[in-house]
Amino acid sequence: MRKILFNGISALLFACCALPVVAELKPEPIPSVATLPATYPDSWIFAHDVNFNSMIAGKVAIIDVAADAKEFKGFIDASMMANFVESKVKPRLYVAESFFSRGTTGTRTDVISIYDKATLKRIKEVVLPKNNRAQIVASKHMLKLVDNDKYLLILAFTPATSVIVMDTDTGELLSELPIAGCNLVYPAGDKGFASLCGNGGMKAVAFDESGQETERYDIPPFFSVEDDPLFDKPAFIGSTAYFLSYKSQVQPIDLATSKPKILPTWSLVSDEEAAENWRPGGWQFATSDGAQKLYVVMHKDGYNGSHKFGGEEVWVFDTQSQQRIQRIALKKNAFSIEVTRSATPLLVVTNTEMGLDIYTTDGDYQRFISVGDSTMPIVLHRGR
Amino acid sequence: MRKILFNGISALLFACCALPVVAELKPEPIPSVATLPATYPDSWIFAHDVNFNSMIAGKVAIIDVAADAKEFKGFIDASMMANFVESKVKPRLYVAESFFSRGTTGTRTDVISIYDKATLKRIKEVVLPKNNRAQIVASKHMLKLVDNDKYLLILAFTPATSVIVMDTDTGELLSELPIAGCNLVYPAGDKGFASLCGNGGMKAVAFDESGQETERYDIPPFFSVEDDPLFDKPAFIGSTAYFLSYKSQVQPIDLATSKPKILPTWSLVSDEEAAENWRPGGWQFATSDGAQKLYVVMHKDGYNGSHKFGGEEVWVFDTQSQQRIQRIALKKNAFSIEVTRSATPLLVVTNTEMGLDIYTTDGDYQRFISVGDSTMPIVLHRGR
Amino acid sequence: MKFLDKLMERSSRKVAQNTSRRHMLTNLSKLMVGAAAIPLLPVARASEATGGYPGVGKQVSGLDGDPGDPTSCDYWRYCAIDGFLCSCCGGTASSCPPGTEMSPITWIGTCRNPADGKDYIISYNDCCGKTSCGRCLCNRNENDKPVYRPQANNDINWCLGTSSSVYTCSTGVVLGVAVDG
Amino acid sequence: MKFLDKLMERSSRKVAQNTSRRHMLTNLSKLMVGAAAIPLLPVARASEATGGYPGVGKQVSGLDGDPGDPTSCDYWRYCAIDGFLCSCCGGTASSCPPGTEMSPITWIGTCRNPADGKDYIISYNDCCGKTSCGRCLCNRNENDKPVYRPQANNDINWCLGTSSSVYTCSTGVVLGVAVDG
Repeated sequence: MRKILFNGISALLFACCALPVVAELKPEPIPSVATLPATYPDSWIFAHDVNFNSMIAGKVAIIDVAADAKEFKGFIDASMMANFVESKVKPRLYVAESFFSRGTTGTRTDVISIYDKATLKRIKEVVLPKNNRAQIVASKHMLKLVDNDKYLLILAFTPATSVIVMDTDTGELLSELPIAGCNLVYPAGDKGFASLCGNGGMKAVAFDESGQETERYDIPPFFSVEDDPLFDKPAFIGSTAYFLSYKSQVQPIDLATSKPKILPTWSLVSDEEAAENWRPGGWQFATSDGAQKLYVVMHKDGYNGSHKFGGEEVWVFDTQSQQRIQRIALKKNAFSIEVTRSATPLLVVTNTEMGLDIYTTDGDYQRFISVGDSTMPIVLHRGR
Repeated sequence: MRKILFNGISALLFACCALPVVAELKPEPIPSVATLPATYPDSWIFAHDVNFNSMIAGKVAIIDVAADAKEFKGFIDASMMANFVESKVKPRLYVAESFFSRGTTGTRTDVISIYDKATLKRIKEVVLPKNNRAQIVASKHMLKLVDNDKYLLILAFTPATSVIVMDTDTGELLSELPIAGCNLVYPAGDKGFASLCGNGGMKAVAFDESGQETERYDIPPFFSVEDDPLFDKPAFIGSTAYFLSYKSQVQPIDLATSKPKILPTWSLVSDEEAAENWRPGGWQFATSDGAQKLYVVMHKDGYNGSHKFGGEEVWVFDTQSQQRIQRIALKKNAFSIEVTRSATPLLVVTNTEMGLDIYTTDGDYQRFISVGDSTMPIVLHRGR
Repeated sequence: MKFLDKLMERSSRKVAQNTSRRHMLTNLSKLMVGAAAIPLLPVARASEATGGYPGVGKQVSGLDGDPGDPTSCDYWRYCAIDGFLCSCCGGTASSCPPGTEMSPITWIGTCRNPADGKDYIISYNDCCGKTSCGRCLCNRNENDKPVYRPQANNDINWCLGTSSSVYTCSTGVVLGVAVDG
Repeated sequence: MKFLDKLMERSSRKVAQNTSRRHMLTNLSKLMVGAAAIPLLPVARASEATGGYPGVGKQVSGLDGDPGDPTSCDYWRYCAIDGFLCSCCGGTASSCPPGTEMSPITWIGTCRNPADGKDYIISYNDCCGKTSCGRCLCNRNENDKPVYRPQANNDINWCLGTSSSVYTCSTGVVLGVAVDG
């Protein structure tokens, strides 16, 4: 009845004036700039476009992977092999990046750029006077916040390696702690970090409130860099880092305290799977969820050199039982993955075409999200 | 006989050692950097990648469009809606560009960057202290060399318009000549230029050796900007600029002296073709060759707004007889075109997929050249 | 349509050639990082039945009498736009993404709203100060004039009078109904 | 091969949907400037029978005993390279493009030369000081180790000790025959 009446009115309107009567649009305010909440919903991720084709113009895009509309929330710049980390305590985002006074030449300036989460304005910068920040293809393990986000740890590489400690309250650079022979930053304890070393060992350094070194540990070699190296991109579950080897071994390391504890290894693959050369690989190819599950991008027929090409499946392991509990066949091969911290977690896949495929953690395909033309979002950060 | 002998030897070698005996490769010198001739062959062009996806990281690539190998000779940077011009007199390349101290933010610096042709090194820069260079999608008509390349003319737009005169011998900025109501730089006479104006007229300014204005002409309106505007990107044959209108009229203007002479118009299309709405369009959609021929990208079914989408054919006109003498059906639609000054000229087409298709001027397809992943080479400069 | 056919023919032929495992791996070596060059054919990108962009969620403006999808190049306000649509970038059809600055100086188009058949004055304010958004690149040129009529031209970087002139994306802001249709 | 099939299936379907003139024009509006996003499918880019890149002319090194095409990702020296091939950028397999600077600090791979079956030490010197070349992006990782073994890692920007650290492209310079095969 209501529907008929409505149709009748519509017909009448069209008959008389060809167009329905609608309110005239009002002038809209200028200028108008959108803002974001100071605390982001847990379905939002940060997709770091490393932009190999124009490395001085990378970006970190903020994306709601649960949304079917308005999924792209905004972005911040990230120049020349930048690194990114979100504060979970302060409404701040940090980018370690490098600029040149004439774009690609001239005077170099390394900085920590600090953004406000609500406005995405660059509210402060801290210059790194030695211009020695590591320029390595982005990962999560070169810029880290520790001790309730009080200290920002910045990897330096010249190729001598060290870790710069910045006080996030003051922006002061407190110290630079050498880690000769080792590389990368894996938080260990409240005020400390560990690094993997070229000899197959691990180094760990703890520091005090002034950034000065208080403890140092040299863990002797526990894996063979030549025969089966550990990837340098572990997945964290709590304070345990799950390092994976090229040939599918799992090496958990307990980093709850400043002195790393090397835990027993286990394997991702059965004997048959090992014979088929199922191996982990890709870029950010391993992550975890809130239920102590480990997600790993796997490829069949692995060989010397296949370890960065991604894979056709994601395998899910229960880290308690060390058993595989799920095997997700992907629509398109994965290069990097992340799992959101949402109540209903989502599996985000950067496919090898550099678009984002979103799945449930059961492997049900949800949606495709483009980060932008010609982007390379190979590092995905869930909300911390 | 020779062949049999060779095969016999090969078989022997494989039998004994599995691989033929070849000289061991010698260590190669480090460092090693290629150079170019100070004068470029006439089959080389400059392809300006405006890089919309990362505008602070554009480039100008130097490409031998006659080559089947080593066609990419090198490139120079071109930042933020840059413009480019080659000197034909000095071994120099000029880029008008803008930098920001923090990549996309901070202090702006507009400069003329000067490169040596043989080394492609950035040997000098001239800072434009008012930071007022025009940032408009690149064309050939915002940066021009005149008077045997003694003066560089730089378009400024704030949106007030003016032309900055630089002495290329000293790098000194001599003057800034206002062209209120008008825009772009079309060389006119030895020391002068013309600009098209918003009222459908033309302005022309001449200057002396110190860059000071000596003559100024205001040509009253001679076309309708509302009904059938002239495109702002003419093709030059000698000192005559062939301006084309949206609806296929040709407006030649003689710029041999400082006072422009508006020549009689003619049409690119027959009545039938006009009825089919064949129109010119694209970006750099018109050029010329050494034989006074005019090349124009044409599309059928033109309409209000179709004028920047390129076209499926290139029409070639004899500018003396004002007759079409050739019609080239393209493999892929053209967005921009250029014709080299070679003895055997080549037609270079930036297709709408942003790759370069090379044809003879008879329309025979020669080869495809990629300027690079994710590039937008929409302005093509032949050697001057 | 000819160029579409040719393009597909070529791609299909190439794929048919590419059957060996070795090639698959060779290809991957180029793909992994090379895919930067965006995997989507422009024909694929542009051929959505709705005129939208793949991987970009459809929107409505939410205003009565403002029909269409602000993330589509087809959207009525965009009749003379040239750039990345801010609607796809964290802004809307009339607001800039967070952290950018809206240009106070701009150029003007006139677009017909299909809801009321009226011509509206649209202000194409650029948003400035971050690198290109990179989503929903759209170029339409209804009544676009050459750069010697700047107030009616979309090739100019309108990031003028902003603290940075770096272009991020474009809006289409309703200023009012055009007096002279 | 599965992902290739799926990709082609999708592209073909999309093209089939796209038949009207109106769509053609709508598409063009997005294409003209949007084609920045590179028109070539990666499958097309990567599927040349020779392993080369479309739109890049094939080369030979010209050295006796140095087989293969230095513009192909398959070329023997590139067994652990990661980046744009300088051979495609105005340089060669062992020299930098004009105007760039070769990094004096570098990392080392070992690749087998099919001409003599010997393992050669290859120095992957980066060329520095201009923006990314953008041609022939190639990633191979034979014997590549993680970044805690920097001298055997290809993820590090080796533009160290150069006047600019901006990465342009990568070479593969022969240092000599490896003593320990």
